[in-house]
Amino acid sequence: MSLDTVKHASETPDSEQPWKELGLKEDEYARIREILGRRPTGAELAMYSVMWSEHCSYKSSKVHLKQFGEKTPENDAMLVGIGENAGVVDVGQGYAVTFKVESHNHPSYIEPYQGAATGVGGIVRDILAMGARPVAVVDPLRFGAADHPDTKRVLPGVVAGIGGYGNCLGLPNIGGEVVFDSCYQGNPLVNAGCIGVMKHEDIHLAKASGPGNKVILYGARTGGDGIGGVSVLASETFDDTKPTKRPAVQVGDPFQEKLLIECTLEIFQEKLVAGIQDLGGAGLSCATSELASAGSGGMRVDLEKVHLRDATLSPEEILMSESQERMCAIVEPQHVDRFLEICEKWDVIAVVIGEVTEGERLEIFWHGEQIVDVPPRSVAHEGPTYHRPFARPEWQDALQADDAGKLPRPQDGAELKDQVLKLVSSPNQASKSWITDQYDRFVQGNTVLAQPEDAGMVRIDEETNLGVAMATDGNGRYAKLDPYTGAQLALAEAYRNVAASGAKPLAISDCLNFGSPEDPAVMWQFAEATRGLADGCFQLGTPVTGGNVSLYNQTGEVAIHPTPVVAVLGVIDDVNRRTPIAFAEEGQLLYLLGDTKEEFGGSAWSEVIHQHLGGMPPAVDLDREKLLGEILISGSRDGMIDAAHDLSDGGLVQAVVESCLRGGNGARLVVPEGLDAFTFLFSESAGRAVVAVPRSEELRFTDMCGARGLPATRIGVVDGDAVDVQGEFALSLTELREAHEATIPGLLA
Amino acid sequence: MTARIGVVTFPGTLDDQDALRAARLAGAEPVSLWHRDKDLKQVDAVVLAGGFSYGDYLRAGAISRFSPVMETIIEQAKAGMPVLGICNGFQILTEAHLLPGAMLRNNHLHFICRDQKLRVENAETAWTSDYSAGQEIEVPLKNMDGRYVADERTLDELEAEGRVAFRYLDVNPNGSLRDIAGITNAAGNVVGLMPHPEHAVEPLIGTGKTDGLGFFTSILKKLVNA
Amino acid sequence: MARVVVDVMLKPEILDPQGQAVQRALPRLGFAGIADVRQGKRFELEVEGPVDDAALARIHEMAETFLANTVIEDFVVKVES
Amino acid sequence: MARVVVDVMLKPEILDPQGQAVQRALPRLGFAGIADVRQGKRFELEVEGPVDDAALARIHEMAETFLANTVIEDFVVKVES
Ligand SMILES: Nc1ncnc2c1ncn2[C@@H]1O[C@H](COP(=O)(O)OP(=O)(O)O)[C@@H](O)[C@H]1O
Ligand SMILES: [Mg+2]
Repeated sequence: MSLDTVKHASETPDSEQPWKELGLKEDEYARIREILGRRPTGAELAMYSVMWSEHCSYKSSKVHLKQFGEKTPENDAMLVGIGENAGVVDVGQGYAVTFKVESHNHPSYIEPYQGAATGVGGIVRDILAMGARPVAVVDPLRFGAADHPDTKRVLPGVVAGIGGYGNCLGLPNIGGEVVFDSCYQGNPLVNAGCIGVMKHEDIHLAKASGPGNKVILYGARTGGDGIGGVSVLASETFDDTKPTKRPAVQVGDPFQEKLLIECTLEIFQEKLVAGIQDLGGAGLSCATSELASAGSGGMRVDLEKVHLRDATLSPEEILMSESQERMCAIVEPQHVDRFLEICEKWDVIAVVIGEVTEGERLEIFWHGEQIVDVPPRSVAHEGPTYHRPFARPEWQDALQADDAGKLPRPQDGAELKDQVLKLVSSPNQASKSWITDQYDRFVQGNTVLAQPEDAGMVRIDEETNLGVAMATDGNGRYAKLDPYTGAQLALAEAYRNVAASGAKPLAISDCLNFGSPEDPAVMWQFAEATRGLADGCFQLGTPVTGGNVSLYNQTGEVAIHPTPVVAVLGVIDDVNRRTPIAFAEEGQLLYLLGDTKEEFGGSAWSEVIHQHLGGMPPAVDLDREKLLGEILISGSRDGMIDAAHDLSDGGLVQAVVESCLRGGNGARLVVPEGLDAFTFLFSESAGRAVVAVPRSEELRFTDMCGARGLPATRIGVVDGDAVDVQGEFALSLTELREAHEATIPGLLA
Repeated sequence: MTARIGVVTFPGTLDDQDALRAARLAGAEPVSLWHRDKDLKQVDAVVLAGGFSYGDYLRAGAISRFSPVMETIIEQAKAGMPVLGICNGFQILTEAHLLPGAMLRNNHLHFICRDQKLRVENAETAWTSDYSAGQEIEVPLKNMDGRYVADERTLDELEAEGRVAFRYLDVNPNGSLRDIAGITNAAGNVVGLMPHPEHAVEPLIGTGKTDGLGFFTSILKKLVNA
Repeated sequence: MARVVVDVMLKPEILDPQGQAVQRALPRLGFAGIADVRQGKRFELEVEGPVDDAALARIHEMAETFLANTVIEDFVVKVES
Repeated sequence: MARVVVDVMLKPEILDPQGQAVQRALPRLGFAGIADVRQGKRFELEVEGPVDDAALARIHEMAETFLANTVIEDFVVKVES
């Protein structure tokens, strides 16, 4: 077999290379030749092609993502911003929290179990690489129509994969979403988020500095996972006798990852690393070039030292392999022995594969022969940037003009009742416990709130009861009607959910799921959504700490709804003050906070009753959201509210039903003056929540709302065993519970 | 003087910190034990905590059972040392033949996590004396391989000798024969169950109930009074 | 190197929900005529050195004490040619 | 009734953490000389009617579409005598 060395490449400038098969554009290949002053070797070509891919280089999205940095609000909490593996925020008492959401959409459609499992594995390693102990995971999910046969293949596999991996790592699952819409039929969205906790001084960054420091690869052996594309290099260009088919699917081993976590945390504790990076997409290519690029010097790697699972792998394939459960650390020479000892203790394979050098090049050798000699920045950070054309689609006006307010409304109590039952039993509004019961929410013994609460919450300090909360939200229907507003609504909802749990929202991460950036309409949606999100974060004072972009979620010409998913992280000084959603005691007074308007565009009601999507989404008022958040947080801190539930899709009636079922108590509701029963129950106006106030606190609470200028309307009382909308209809909890809980098992079990 | 309660960490153990916390909250001195060490550090009792030791590969508990620490534990348990196996710990105890029967994949084939009602059937074991016989408690349950099986003769024997220590109430979450959630050996020092009492020891956390604390106070009283 | 296979199946009297789930799904997928399905495990061992009686005896012991849990499972050891 | 066995194994290039865990445990249990272990699934199907070519073709299709996940697994269909 002929090795394509740097020397050989210099001597054979005209040798044909499969740059096209590797997804590079002609001008990109030309640029690589220009950077190197010669043709790239096969290994170099492999590295550039994967690092300059959309997935790794964000070439279509980065001109838009820039806004998150430019519009960053003043926020003292921010410790590490965009650009690292994950952002870090200060949560007080010397603690820092890192969190991030990522997508694993495409792999999960091909192989739902492994795709979702390795999605969890990847995000957990990102968090670990920041120096943090992972403490919880969340999983915002979107599938095709609930009754489509393929959903029965994809959903159970995805859920089992997330559970199978996350449960095995000992990470409580504290939240997420499950949404069904036929637009996701061929493109399910599997987003996964993780939260990690550390002390300020333990923050680690992915950079390689200090010439002479060793590069250690540790974790699983390297196999042929996820290198389907690059095998063209190995097979067609260099050696035709090789197997041409390498698996494009990565298989995860959560047990190995659990060992990797414990081992890495012990290594952190002894302060043995100078820099660290997880191996995710693009494997070693990414880890070595990013570490070297962020550091001060160069790096030399001897690739044959890598422990292999498959001895036939070529050096190009080793560089590209996406085998899971691996990390790369930069370690000062005097710490290497201890580092390897800790790995041995945890049965983790570790090997020194190279060192940081004085130079400025990333140099990779294969049995002594040089196969890579590149400026690392050119691989990792100086990939192409596209200014893709974007244009408001011509159908947008017609869509927005198709006002949901014109849809026929229920005429009497009986019809209202019927529609409420249809709503709470519809797949999107039904209980998701068949899914969430497959996730361990108790492990680690710090879970304060988990599903079906508004936000997940974990205690991070047993002595002081400091805690953090997280909620994730996104509504593709709203974003389709208006991507700018839709993105802000996702932000507002997650913000509101965190505040409703009693925690103060601090910062956000996002996962932007869109169709093909080559379609100007999709690119417009993307541009609008990022602009909306950046403006919204600026106004709310919650910086974007990091996130992920997933493009090409598209079947043929048809893209998914634009689906920006937002995760908001909050902090609570004392988890004892957390607010649950349950209406737990008869006699509690129910107050509706905020203004209710006739807003039905993109609503759950319009979907469930009329299969309609049109009009404008609910209006956003972020100052109002902020005020509502302050009231919810003060109310929880000062013991003025016993329960709170944010109002979002499904409107007031959905929230009341959930809180009643959770608490095992009914509610008597009175339609407030100035509203009709239908709007009262089904409107999806933003900036609202329903709270249960103990009688003894009523005056104090309403005074507070009055003084701060937040509309608070008494709408009823917790009472009986039915949801009773006076003068309209009553539905017993038994009937509601049956309707709410039977749907998902009926479709999937 | 308080008692020392050891909690073993195998590779893949997940609930060791929780079990240590529960022992501490009950007033005992928690001691971490490591799977590669035969030395039990003079503990008075051992908890085998939940998790996926060795990834639950092959069968849950099958690989851990052969670890060095288990050699000592098996020997000492036979000599009367109290041992509590929770979830994966229970699976290890059956694989090690310290308790009869075996654990299989849940009958519905899914991982299940829920607040589970139990009845304490035997309040005379080393780990249950702070409960009363027939008492109903609620603790979290979370597992993939929680279906208890044994042959009819063994089941009859367990029933006859009062060695069914806990039974599922309301819902049998995994198809366990005769609703068995946990059992004890004849001497009452070795107890195993699938649900997780260590997750129900603080009012705010998990289920919000403290029904599981009794396991740890029971053993503490027994050891301190001994 | 020689390959020895150990097949491990649940004892007939033990409920096998995995096998049942498969069997129940078959008619829905259009496969009729399968009266029963049992699902078990197959281990493929690559054995160094000769697979003689002594080696087979050791593999038998390994299956009995480790690969199978004989409380619930039966096993068969086979040499693959 | 005739028995048809479908053996499903992970493709050789796919990571098999189960098999690896078993293999790593063997030396500790005193079993040397096993170079590799792969763990797969064995399905025993009880087939009604004759196991002729048509029946086998159907079982093959069943294995391909349902019993095995051909993205990551290979399978073999065998008639047991
Ligand atoms: N895939 C999932 N994983 C974990 N929790 C989930 C998942 N889907 C939904 N949940 C939880 O179920 C509850 C209800 O979800 P949802 O109706 O989407 O909440 P909201 O409308 O308040 O955002 C929340 O607690 C949410 O975190
Ligand atoms: Mg909510």
